[in-house]
Amino acid sequence: MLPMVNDPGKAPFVLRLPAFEGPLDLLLYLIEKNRFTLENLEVCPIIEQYLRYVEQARSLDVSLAGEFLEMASYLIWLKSCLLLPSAKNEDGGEEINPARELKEMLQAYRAIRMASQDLNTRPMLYRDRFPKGLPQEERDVASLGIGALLEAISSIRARTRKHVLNVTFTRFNIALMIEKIQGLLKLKGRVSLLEVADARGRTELIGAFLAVLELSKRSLARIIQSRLFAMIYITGR
Amino acid sequence: MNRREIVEALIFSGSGALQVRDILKALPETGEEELEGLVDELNKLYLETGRSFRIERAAAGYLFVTREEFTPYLRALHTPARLTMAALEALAVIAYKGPCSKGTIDSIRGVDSASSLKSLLKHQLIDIKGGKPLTYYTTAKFLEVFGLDSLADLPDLKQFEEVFREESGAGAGGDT
Amino acid sequence: MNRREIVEALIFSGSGALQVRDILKALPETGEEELEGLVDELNKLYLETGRSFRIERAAAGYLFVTREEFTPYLRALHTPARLTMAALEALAVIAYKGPCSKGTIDSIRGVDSASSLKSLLKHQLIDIKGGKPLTYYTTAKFLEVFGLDSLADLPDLKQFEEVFREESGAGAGGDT
Repeated sequence: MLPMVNDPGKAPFVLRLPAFEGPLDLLLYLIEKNRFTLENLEVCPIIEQYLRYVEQARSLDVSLAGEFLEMASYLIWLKSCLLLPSAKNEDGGEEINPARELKEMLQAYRAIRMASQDLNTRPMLYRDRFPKGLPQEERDVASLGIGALLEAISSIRARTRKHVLNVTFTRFNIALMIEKIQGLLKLKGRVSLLEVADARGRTELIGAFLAVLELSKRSLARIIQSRLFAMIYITGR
Repeated sequence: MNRREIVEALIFSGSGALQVRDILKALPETGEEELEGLVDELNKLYLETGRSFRIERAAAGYLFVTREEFTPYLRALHTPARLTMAALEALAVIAYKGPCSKGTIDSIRGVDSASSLKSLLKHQLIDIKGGKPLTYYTTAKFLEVFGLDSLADLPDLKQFEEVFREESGAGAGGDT
Repeated sequence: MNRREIVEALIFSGSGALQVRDILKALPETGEEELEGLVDELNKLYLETGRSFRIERAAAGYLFVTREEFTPYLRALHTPARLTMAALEALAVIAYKGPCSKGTIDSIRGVDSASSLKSLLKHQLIDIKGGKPLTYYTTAKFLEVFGLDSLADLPDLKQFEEVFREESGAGAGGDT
């Protein structure tokens, strides 16, 4: 019943690649698989395996998020640092230590991942139990933040993407559509309804259809359809 | 588990009046009359145990209401102002566009905003400026509610693309 | 009228968790401890009479929720909230690191979090604070949904790091 649990189990890796939340998740998986811990981590074999997996995924045409590739180039850089003698500090000094940077990154991510798993195990409202229903689906003004405004804008955008076209083509701009059809007819003599609508979508198609009806009504064009559901063509008179 | 208590939980968690058919869908093998009987039983039980609420039948469904005797105490509780999503949309347009007419708001939203504007005025989140046409602008209370010092503190719409960008543009991220 | 039942009516009529201080304001001469006692009594009564709900403490207040046993029946009515593991990770970063930018969240998770943030905003678990860059913070609803009284109730993040170190210590011995 937990759709979000991601358990790196026994199935072959290639199939699971998309299941990794990101490169850090994959790295932790590899570290666990090699029975390393962050303390005794041997960076080189992990880098090797990471690069091999990314290569495999690409050769199998598994679509890979950019972050995996970014991490790959970081790891290649890291490896070169480790191989260069200058990067090693003889007396165990701690100035330049890219491997430690990676470890810290993994440690921070792993703590967050555990925290998110902890959240996931808590009884959640709307999943494990439900609050008392409200009389109406409305937002309490006191609970509003900027997020609500932005969401409102996003909802306007999502809705008007259709509505604006609807208004433009079916109500106000039939005249424009008529002009466009007349221009096309002058140019070609015969056009299909789909061409008129530029095959852009249903609303345009409806607009085009209404314009064609109007032209026909004014005896400015002829509508031809060979049989039911066949393509509609328009010719000049 | 008792069917009566399942009915209770269903009505309890529903928003608005829970339609009889929705209850029956969740509880197959129960008839409408039987449901009515179960609700009666629950109400009797609430009365006997001195509960402050009961189930009422309204609009082809059932909903919980508090008993009238408690209303004076509930008045002391400030009833929070509530906004519909439509009102929030109109508010967002006014906040971002600055003073604007109903015509502008309607054309941006693609629907009529009369009742939304009324509700926003009632909650004093916007006010009217005279002129032809009338224009609407956000009030000091709006800033207070949304925790803003001034309208300039609203994130600009480019910033907001970091989250609300069009779905088709979301290609790169591997995170759904 | 019994004070216990007034408390019940108050919490019952609240939307979301009703703040303790709002309850006390509506019921002068009642202390916080007394209130807690009354809520305990109510919950005991609900259990004894087989009610399908109980009162829970969260977000510095009280709210009514259904008992877990009824969830399977309620799922037919409500589409349950589904947060992906990615969204939960982003949520954990925001809850633990406090208000933070998308950049911070992305760099800790190592992936782009745009769609996670969008989904968390939609569920009203987080909200945005203006500024450059925008920052995200967890809402009171987040506390309600996860049954936390305040963010301080979250287990210490250090604790998770510690677990890791302990494991590391144990692992080191066996591996060399």
